[in-house]
Amino acid sequence: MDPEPVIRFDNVGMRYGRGPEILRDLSFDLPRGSFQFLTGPSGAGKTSLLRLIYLAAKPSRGLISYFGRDAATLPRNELPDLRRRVGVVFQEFRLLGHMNVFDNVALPLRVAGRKRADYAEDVAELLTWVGLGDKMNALPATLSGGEQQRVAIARAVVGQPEVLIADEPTGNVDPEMGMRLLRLFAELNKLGTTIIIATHDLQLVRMLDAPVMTLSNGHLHIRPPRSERLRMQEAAEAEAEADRIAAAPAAAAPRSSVDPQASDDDTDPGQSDD
Amino acid sequence: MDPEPVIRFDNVGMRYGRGPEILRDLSFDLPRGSFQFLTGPSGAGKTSLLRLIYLAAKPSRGLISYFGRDAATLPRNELPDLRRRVGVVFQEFRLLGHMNVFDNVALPLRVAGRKRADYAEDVAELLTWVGLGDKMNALPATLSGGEQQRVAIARAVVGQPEVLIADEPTGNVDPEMGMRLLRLFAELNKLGTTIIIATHDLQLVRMLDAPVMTLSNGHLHIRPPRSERLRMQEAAEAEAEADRIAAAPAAAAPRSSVDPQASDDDTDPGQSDD
Amino acid sequence: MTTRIRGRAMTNPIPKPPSGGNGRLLPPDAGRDRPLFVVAAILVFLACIAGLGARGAWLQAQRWTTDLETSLTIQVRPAEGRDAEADADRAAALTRAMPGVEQATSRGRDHALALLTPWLGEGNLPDDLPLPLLVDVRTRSGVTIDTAALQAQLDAEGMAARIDDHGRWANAVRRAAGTAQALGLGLLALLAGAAAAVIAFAARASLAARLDVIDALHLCGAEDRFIAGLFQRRFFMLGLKAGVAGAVFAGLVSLLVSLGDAPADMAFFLPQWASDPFEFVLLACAPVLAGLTAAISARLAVASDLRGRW
Amino acid sequence: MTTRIRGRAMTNPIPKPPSGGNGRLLPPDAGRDRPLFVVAAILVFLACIAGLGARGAWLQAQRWTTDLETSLTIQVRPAEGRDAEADADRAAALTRAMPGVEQATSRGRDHALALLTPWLGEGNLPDDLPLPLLVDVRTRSGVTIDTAALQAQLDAEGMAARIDDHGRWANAVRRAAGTAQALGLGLLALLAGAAAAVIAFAARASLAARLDVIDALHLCGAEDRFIAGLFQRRFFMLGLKAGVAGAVFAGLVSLLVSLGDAPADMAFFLPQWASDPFEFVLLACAPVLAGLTAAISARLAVASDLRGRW
Ligand SMILES: Nc1ncnc2c1ncn2[C@@H]1O[C@H](COP(=O)(O)OP(=O)(O)OP(=O)(O)O)[C@@H](O)[C@H]1O
Ligand SMILES: Nc1ncnc2c1ncn2[C@@H]1O[C@H](COP(=O)(O)OP(=O)(O)OP(=O)(O)O)[C@@H](O)[C@H]1O
Ligand SMILES: [Mg+2]
Ligand SMILES: [Mg+2]
Repeated sequence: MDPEPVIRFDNVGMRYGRGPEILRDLSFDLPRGSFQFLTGPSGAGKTSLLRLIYLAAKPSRGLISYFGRDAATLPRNELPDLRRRVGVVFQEFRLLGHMNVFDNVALPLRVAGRKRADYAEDVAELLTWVGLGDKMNALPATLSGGEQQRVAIARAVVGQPEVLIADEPTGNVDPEMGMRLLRLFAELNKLGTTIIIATHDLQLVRMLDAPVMTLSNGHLHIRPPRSERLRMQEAAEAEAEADRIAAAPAAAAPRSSVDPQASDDDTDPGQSDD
Repeated sequence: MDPEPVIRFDNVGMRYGRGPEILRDLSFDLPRGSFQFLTGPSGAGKTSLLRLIYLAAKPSRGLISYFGRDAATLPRNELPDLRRRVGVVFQEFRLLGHMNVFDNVALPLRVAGRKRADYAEDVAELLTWVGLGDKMNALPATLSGGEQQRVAIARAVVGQPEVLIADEPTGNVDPEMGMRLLRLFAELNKLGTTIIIATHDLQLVRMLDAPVMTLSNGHLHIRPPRSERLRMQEAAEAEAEADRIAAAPAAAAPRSSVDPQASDDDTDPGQSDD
Repeated sequence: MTTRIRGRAMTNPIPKPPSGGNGRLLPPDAGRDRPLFVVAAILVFLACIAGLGARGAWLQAQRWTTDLETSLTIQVRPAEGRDAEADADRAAALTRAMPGVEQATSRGRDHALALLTPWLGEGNLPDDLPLPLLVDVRTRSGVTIDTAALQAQLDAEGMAARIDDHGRWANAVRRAAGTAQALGLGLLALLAGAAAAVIAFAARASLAARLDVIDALHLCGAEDRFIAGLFQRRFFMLGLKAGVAGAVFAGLVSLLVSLGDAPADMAFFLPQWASDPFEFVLLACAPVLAGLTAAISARLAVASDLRGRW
Repeated sequence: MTTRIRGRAMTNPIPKPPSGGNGRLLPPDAGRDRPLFVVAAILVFLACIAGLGARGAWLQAQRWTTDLETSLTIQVRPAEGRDAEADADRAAALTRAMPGVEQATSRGRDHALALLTPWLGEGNLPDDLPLPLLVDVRTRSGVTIDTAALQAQLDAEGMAARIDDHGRWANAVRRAAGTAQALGLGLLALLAGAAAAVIAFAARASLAARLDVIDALHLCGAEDRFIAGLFQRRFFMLGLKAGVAGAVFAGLVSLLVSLGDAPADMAFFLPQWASDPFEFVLLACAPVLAGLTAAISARLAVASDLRGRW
């Protein structure tokens, strides 16, 4: 792994107020340029975990570091710069009702001080890509649910952020558009953006060969991408084969149908998805 | 079909303001006690169609009748009574932020003048059924997206309405919970509720043997349930067989892979889903 | 419906429903409405102060004109061969006999001299200067004395007496009093109007933040009357409470002002605590009016919103 | 990043981005802020009226005390074997020679008689009554006349003259004027304070409906200063505009009142249009103060909201 991950969680726990711990002992890295899915049943804490990542909530214990820096000791005035390097698609969109689609999407660029002449065409192109080329002047209230979701996605990716955090970004669009959006994320990832997508859509998860983080009962379980699992399985089989050859006659090693554990924590494996 | 459908659309068209017609020439019946899905790409007009059905928008032309009465000439003071016979799950939930989960769900019962002692246990039981038994005192703002969605569903079904209109009711929950909710709807349907569910989730659609209404380019295409299609297909085959036997030698009738048209309008068939 | 689902497989036991009464249909007024509350309270306070001030001005002006209208002066001029003091006493006696007269006092020469001193300097006047003597008459208020008859009586007695009903001042004082009263009422109207406008606008603004509640209730099948009634009650209570706060504060301030001793003439526009029922009526009405203003504007706003819905 | 996607299959042509300037970062103030605007305008109007009224009271009170302080009266008593009229003229001449005296007019016997008429009745006084004659003296304001020296001079001339500096009235008038001024200032402070409080609260309420904008900007990486600045500017302009509306209206009203002829004495607490720079300064400052109040309370509210976020 990269010596300096974009985000590192170290024994992080989180609770709301005096409630129970929603997240417990999370320890993981998001390596630079990586792509991962985050799944788990409704209410498992996916949004809460993402909120920790985009610094909208503070952990109740543990250490989160961001580009190698401890988030807890980050001075307030460095926050804006950091936020500009992160794009977020919120589960509930959070568009600004008084701005049209174009201005909503252009917002991060304006805040970053870019000139309209510079970005106007890029924004238009991006909106066309997500199928909203003819809705640039519409206000969010006049958009369908899926259209609003696509505006939220466009706003998150328009600045080509270093990290993209998307919470259920395809919950309101049809499967075809979902694939299209996933392609957009993949494209962005190829250009170097670290991506984490929380989703319930297993169809989507199966589309990409990416690691899947699964939350359940507050614990995180990370399943490596299929390719890696295959490689590991082959390695295990090869080893078993070698063992068998070396020490025959012995019981054949049973084929592991359990996911190899990539993280070193001892969480329960959560639900299996296929 | 039932002589008096719960809802009848007759050549209905709809536009927002001066915009283009979102819905064109819709003519269909929702028979009493029926169950149907409504699909179509994002922005096709599903929500708009449902808004017409639950009387939150007026058609720009055509006739909508409700329990056999013309909606356009419905006097204002009969509206509340009608609304109480309809439960709606909104795409964006529309929970009341100052009320806890229990009170949000109990709202339709209170508005209908029922006493708390009468319904408290039913509400608690329903909330338990949707997995929110331990969140009855929580405020909506402290719920996850999926939890909010389930509250919205519980609120819509708690009064056992005669018609249930659900807009993307499983967009924010995991597949397992989605199935559970679908079971809830099916149960309700068995008890006599007419149900229409707008969804992008084809997995869900495949679960039930129900007709699927598909919107695309403003037109509606209705595909009968699988059982009926099979029956029709068999009938067609039997007829073809009979024809073949009667008038051999002739070209074998090609097996129709196109869905038989249940509606009599000439819309394009939209995307096929399997 | 759930009762019929009950038979189905259900793993978890059903927790008890939350106890306690129904949650409020409207959000509690805690945070959001505090601005409206403060604004309304301030304006009710100002309106009450204006009302009490106007009352003070009114009373003072009333007092002036009453003073003027209930007092007469009879000048008894010394005449050759007559005892002026005796004439003055006689004039007083005659006047007292008139209907409507409460009091008539004959003033001696010393009184007349004292009046002149500021103008002539002390010890400047010869002792034998024939000074006119004065009789102060106080009549019952609301009664007009028949001055012509009195004059005739005095003339018949052979006195050189002249009745002065202060007509010379009356017009000026009456005009001044009228202006003061108009001014007080104008100020009151201005502030009461401002209070009403502000409360109405604030109620509307406060309502705009609650359209979601109207929406939810409407779609659940609540009747328009029911929804409007909810908001109306809420805003009435809010206006009432704010009004009480403002009125109580105004009462305290006016009490303080009355306790402190401002020079009587100038206390004129100060809120006065005359401790008569008027104060209580004013201070009691203000909150009710504030409540009604808030309630009515809320009701109108809700009604117009609802009419726009179907 | 989109430039690099451009190579990919894209079926539809890219439409032109909307022309025109950037959309506003804050919602336009059209509907939502109208209540704040109206409330602020009404209160600025009231505060301006109070300010002009206080100014009127102040000026009037000033005038009284100035009148009092810049006038003296010399009483020249008739003495055996002296010509009183000549004495009075001489006293006037002597007084005119004093430093700080602007004018000294000797009044004749007729004047003295006229003063007494109301008290004594006409034609009551013998023609040879030895009346004291008066000399009206008007001094330059701010200068104190050395009355002792003047008295000495008059005594040296052998006249029976007495200088009256109106000390007898001075205290009462000064107290009355002071009360009037305090009252005016108090009213002004009350209304200005109420205006500020109302504007601050209304700005806060108006802001509460916009937390989503703060949220979005904050999460997009906007600096706190930038966000606070946006709101501050917006609310400053809003307060300023409302203030201008209120002040202009107050100016018009006071002009109208000044044109109508209220009795001079009672015009006292009416807003006065003395057409001196003060009115303009007051009416110009009020909107600025309203704007600043709104801006500062908005800034504080935004800052406290932002501090609560990370
Ligand atoms: N502000 C809050 N205060 C208290 N509890 C909260 C708050 N936000 C979330 N929770 C609780 O934390 C738990 C996890 O919520 P979270 O939103 O992270 O779930 P999620 O995995 O995103 O679910 P979903 O898939 O339904 O969106 C839930 O039980 C929720 O009720
Ligand atoms: N209030 C409105 N004013 C103008 N246009 C609107 C309004 N509401 C929706 N539209 C437009 O009407 C079209 C259909 O919207 P609708 O919400 O019915 O779509 P939908 O099928 O529900 O889509 P989704 O699956 O994304 O929710 C969209 O193009 C949308 O932009
Ligand atoms: Mg979530
Ligand atoms: Mg929709």
